Amino acid sequence: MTKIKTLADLRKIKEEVQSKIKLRENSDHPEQVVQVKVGMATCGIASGAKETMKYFVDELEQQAIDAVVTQTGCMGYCYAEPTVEITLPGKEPVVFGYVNKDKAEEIIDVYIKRGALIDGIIPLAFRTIDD
Amino acid sequence: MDTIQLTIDNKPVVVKKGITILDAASSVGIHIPTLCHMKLDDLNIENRPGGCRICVVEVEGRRNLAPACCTEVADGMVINSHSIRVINARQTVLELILSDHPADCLICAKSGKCELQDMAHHLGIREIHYKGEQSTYREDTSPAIIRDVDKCIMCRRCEMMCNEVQTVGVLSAINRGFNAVVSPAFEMNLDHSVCTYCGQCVAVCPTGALTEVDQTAQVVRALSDPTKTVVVQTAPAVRAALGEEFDMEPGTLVTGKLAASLRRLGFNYVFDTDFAADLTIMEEGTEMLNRLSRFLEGDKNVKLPILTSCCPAWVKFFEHQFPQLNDIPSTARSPQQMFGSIAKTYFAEKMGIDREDLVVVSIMPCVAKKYECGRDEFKVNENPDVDYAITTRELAGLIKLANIDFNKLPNEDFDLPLGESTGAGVIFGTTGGVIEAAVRTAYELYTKKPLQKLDFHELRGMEGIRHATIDFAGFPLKIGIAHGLGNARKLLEKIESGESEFHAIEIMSCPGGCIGGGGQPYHHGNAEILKKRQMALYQEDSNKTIRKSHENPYIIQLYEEFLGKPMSEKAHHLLHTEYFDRT
Amino acid sequence: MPKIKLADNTIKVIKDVCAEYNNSEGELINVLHKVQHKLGYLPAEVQEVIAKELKTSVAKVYGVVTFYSFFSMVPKGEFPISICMGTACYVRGAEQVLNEFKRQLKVEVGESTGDGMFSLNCLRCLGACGLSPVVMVGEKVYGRVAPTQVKQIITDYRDGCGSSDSSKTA
Amino acid sequence: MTDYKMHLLVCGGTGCKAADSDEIRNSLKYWIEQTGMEDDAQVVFTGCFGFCEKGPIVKVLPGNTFYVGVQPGDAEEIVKEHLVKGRPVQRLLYTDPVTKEEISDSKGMEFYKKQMRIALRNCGFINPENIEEYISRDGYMALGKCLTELSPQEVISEIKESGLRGRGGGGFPTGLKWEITNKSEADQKYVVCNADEGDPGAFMDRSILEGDPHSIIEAMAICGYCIGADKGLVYIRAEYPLAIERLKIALNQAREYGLLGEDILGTGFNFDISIRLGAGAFVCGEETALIHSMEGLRGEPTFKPPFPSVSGYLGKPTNVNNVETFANVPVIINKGANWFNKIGTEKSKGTKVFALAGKINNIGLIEVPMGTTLREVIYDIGGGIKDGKEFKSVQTGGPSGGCLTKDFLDTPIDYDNLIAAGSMMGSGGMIVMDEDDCMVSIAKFYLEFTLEESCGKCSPCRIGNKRLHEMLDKITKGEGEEKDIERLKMLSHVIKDTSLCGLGQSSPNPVLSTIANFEDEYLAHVNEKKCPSGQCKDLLKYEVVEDLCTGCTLCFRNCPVGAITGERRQPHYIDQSICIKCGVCYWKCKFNAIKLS
Repeated sequence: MTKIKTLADLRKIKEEVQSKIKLRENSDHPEQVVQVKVGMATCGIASGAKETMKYFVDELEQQAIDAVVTQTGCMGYCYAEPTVEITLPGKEPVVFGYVNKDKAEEIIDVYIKRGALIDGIIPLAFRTIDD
Repeated sequence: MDTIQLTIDNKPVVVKKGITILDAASSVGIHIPTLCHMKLDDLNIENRPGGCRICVVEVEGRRNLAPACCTEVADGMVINSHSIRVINARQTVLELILSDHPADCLICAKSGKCELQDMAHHLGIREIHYKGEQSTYREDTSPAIIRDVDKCIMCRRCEMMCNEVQTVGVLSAINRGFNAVVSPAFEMNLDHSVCTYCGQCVAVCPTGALTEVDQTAQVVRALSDPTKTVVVQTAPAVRAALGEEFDMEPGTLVTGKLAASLRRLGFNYVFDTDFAADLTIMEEGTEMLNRLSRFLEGDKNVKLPILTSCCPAWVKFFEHQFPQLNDIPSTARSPQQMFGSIAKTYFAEKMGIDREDLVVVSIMPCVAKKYECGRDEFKVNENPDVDYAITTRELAGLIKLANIDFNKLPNEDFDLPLGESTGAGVIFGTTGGVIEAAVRTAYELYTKKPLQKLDFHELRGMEGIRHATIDFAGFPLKIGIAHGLGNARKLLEKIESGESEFHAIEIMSCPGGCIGGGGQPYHHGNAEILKKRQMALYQEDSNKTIRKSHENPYIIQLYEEFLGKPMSEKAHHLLHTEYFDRT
Repeated sequence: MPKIKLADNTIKVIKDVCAEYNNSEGELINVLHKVQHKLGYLPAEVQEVIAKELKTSVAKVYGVVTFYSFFSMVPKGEFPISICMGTACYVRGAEQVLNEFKRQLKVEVGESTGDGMFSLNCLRCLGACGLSPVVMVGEKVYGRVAPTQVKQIITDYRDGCGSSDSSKTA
Repeated sequence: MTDYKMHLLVCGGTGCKAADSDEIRNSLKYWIEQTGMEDDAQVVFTGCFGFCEKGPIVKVLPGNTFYVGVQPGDAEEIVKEHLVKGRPVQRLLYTDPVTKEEISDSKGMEFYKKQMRIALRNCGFINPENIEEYISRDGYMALGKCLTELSPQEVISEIKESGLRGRGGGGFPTGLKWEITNKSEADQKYVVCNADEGDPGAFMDRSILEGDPHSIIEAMAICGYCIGADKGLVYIRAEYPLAIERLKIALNQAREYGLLGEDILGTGFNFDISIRLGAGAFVCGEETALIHSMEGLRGEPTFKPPFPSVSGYLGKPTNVNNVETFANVPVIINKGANWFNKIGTEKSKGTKVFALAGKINNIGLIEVPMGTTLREVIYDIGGGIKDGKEFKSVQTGGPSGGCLTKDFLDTPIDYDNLIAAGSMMGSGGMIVMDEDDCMVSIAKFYLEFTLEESCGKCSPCRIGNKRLHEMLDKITKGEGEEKDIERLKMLSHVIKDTSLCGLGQSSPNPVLSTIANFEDEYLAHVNEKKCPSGQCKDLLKYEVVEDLCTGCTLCFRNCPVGAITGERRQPHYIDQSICIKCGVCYWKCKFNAIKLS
């Protein structure tokens, strides 16, 4: 990585990353990529988020599903840890709670592969700074 | 000078900017009570943790009460030092402190001199409403100091003295919350620690948590034993402070009454450590001149500067902290030990008394002397040169115990031969005194000329580190003085790094020297008392007809009859010592 | 002063840590953390070495060690058990869980079992309040622990399968 | 691949479940099958929508139609009208209380979204270990803007104007603090981030550091620019290994990208940050204690003034802010003070993160605008009380705060209102208690905490809290007298009035607020020797209900002290003089034959 030396450099990186993400999210794009974010804060990990994440990584690879699995911080739903956010191409993100291996399997089979929702969605109910 | 206006207890007051409410109030005669706070003016010693919360006052516009010792005055401040809210808070806080303090005042060593007891009286505490668990700790007895930590109120004065002033670092606050207390590492006993027994923790402790090991009972037993001859020596600083224990003004010299009281207590011979101080000058001064002349002759191996070695806490300090410098201090024993050694040889022989039948008691302003006289190198066949060292305070107790009306005693003289001394011996009790006494003798021995002026004002004072250059007939003798072990440390570090230019350095462990010793009547944070004691010693010196150690006729006689000459083999054997690496 | 009787390589470990922090007195807490991490605990002899290296008094080091609950002068058990006593855990019954551990292990808080297998401690809020009451055994977090599960948790470790998934309760 | 055209989301939160949402789901499924739409519409359960008072809730996608107060009987109409004919059921729509209009798209009911995430804006969105994701969400833009477009004074003015106050509990205006530190003359200054989150039950700082560490780094650099410091220190609890790890990664990335170090963005501004570990002392959250701890000393507070802004770390001017405070800073710079200060109440601007915990359904981390009521937080976001129990009290402000009753549920939360109500904001722990919680025990619990965490330096805190705890202990053991309650109050006031630091000055708050709000519980303990919540075990009795006891001997075999006697198949008996009230018999009994009284 070369250092960011000016504000313009910083803006450039921002735009590059943003367009990369847009590309990923763009449903018209032929390569449809599923995005999986696993909440990996202390309470998530304590509830087994690491195992959940590993399961997603292994399983999606094995089933040859084009997906990006990343970690993220606490989503705030501590009561329902581990929490996982799934974004199907062209769709709104959906957060699932209590995602252990079984649940992850169900999410892959039912939601990711078939687009059908399953029980245990956590409705997002907050405004962000961009609202 | 910037001043500001404020109101204290409805009184408009104009005070200097930047001072505390405590000082502002005190400047108009309002004495806000304090417990943890202690300030020794001119010595740069202050304990201000703001922890006891006794000095709280009400400041208008403030949510909670303000500690007067820590709060700076501000323009227009309105302060109430005795509103009902303040009084209630102050009494409650004190009740809390008392609720975690043993109520054994009647038999406490500190009774009558205890600041906590005074405070309970002052605030009219009649009942302790909050009862509960009291912290209990193991009592720690060392050769000189007793720690009864149950009585610790966490004022932190001892911790401050031990760390900031003395830089010995034995004491620290440990644990936290209700279990917090001041203690050596691992709650070990003091005698396992690097404690120097300087006793400054004892000198400032407001309660009975830190006291000296009381040996008055042993002294009484020796005095009543018909088979023993008991001789007593009394250190220079004692005569300038003992009067305080009998309600005399600080700085009152009680030399004559002191001798009289000791005689009435039944000591067979009443001698003076000042005699031994003169003897110290003979030995130490000669050693200094020897080293100096070798230095001037170009001897590269000679160790300079020479450091004084009269102070036992100082000796223990460098043995623990700077053992690599063990060959720098003078090998001369302290006056107490020189006295003991001479008493049990020269004097005992002279009187035909067996060493075992002679008991030497010393009256010292110091608690470290208790430890010093127990050191193995100062014993012959297990029999110590000095049997008991008791403090000025313990002596006052003995005098009271023997129903002696001290104030009405006549002035009496010390016995001869070991009771004769010069003005040089007297000033051993204050910072700068030992080196001044040494200069008086060394100058004359070196230049072979009589001194024109005996008062070396450039060596006197209360500054923590002082230096002066004395003209030794063309040779500029550079002298350093430090009192307080923290100041001593600074000079030692300079010596270690080779930056020191001094030829001779005097070090005393206690701030002010022995007048401020750990065994003296409690000064309760009043530095004026120390200054008055110091002035008294200089006055005693100037009253003396003989003011140079080498002119003391009984010292001359001692060399003629017994020792030969300074640094002779016999003198070496009896009056010099060696130092040990204690790390 | 107790004579230092540590093995030479232990002393070297301590000295290396101190040197890593430039033997600076101000880094005392970081040094203590690192040394405790390496040696497991901070016995008196270790504190002596640290004091010497950082050129400070051992009383001060001891004062710091006894001030912070993270530092320990006694070795922990092979499986240190920590009960979170944060408010969230407390109101959800952490005290009963703690009492059950005390009863089962027959130790008080801060003690270790005679066989050195377990030590019992309380700690303040792991921030896993969503799982309260929380118990940690070593690095492993048990959430929503009921007093009735305590015996099983201990047995699992005694039987040597403590880290298996069977004991996970979250 | 099945592609449902429609989804019906049925709230499966505790509140809605209690109101029969299971039955609603079944009915919806039934009518979908009846109308032959099973391949077009899917019914799923969701977690709590957080609008429990209007439950049960059903949401229809697409269209975000939000039905409230749905009954099982409504299922037929929803399916036949909405799903089949595409006509929303008007009578089940939510009616805006102000405009009286029915709202069909929940996107138009933003007000229902009680939460507003500013400090938590990136938590759960970005990968905290990837700086580029932070940059993509305007990361380091605020720093760039400050360094290139604004003078330090202009940045300080912006922060001042935003009305941001310290989120660590004290509520001191952040901009003012920066200004004072800016004005202190010195050759070296420091920015310190207080991440010694010690309040039991508060974990927002940990979450921010774990989820969005770069926001703290960026804000600290901005602060350094404003006050003239090139060194920053994060003082973080050693109990937070993951947060420490993520912060370390973030610091390294920021250095790699040149966003920390020398000549940042070519502006000549230098700034770097190092980490200092706490070691388990709550009092180190107090800034002077924190500074002493960073210096390698016992974490004892010292009297202020001098404030750290004038004389702090190593005697140099030091600006100390907590994590959440810093997390707000980049947003204020990016969106402007005027955007920020429109959120919140008159004197408390912006949002506050709370860690909801205790006897509440949706335990978690929430962020709401200042001025949100406790009721909204507990019921609308928190999903109400667990197991359908009765709300008793909510504790805010941690060990320094107080316990508020249901009378305060409609109090808008801000710094001043909470203090007026006898509690405080603190760092944002919010612990909900129900009917089973004994308020005397809660006060004792907090005292136990302060007792253990008091540094011991000043006498009122060191000894006073011990005595308070002893008195409370006496009361919970049934040994208290009525006059003890008065004594507790008097002593509490003196401790508050005379203690050296914030810890002691606030430690009696839980005692005072529980006495003020739950005096009857105290009186029951001292006068009737009864614990109304049945928590104080010394006031409890475990007894065998003879009619239910089968004599299975399970309790007998499990009693650790042999207090239970009885023959097989005969009712057993508990000897009260031996019983240690451990409760084992109570848990073990399979026949509910052990009762508590």
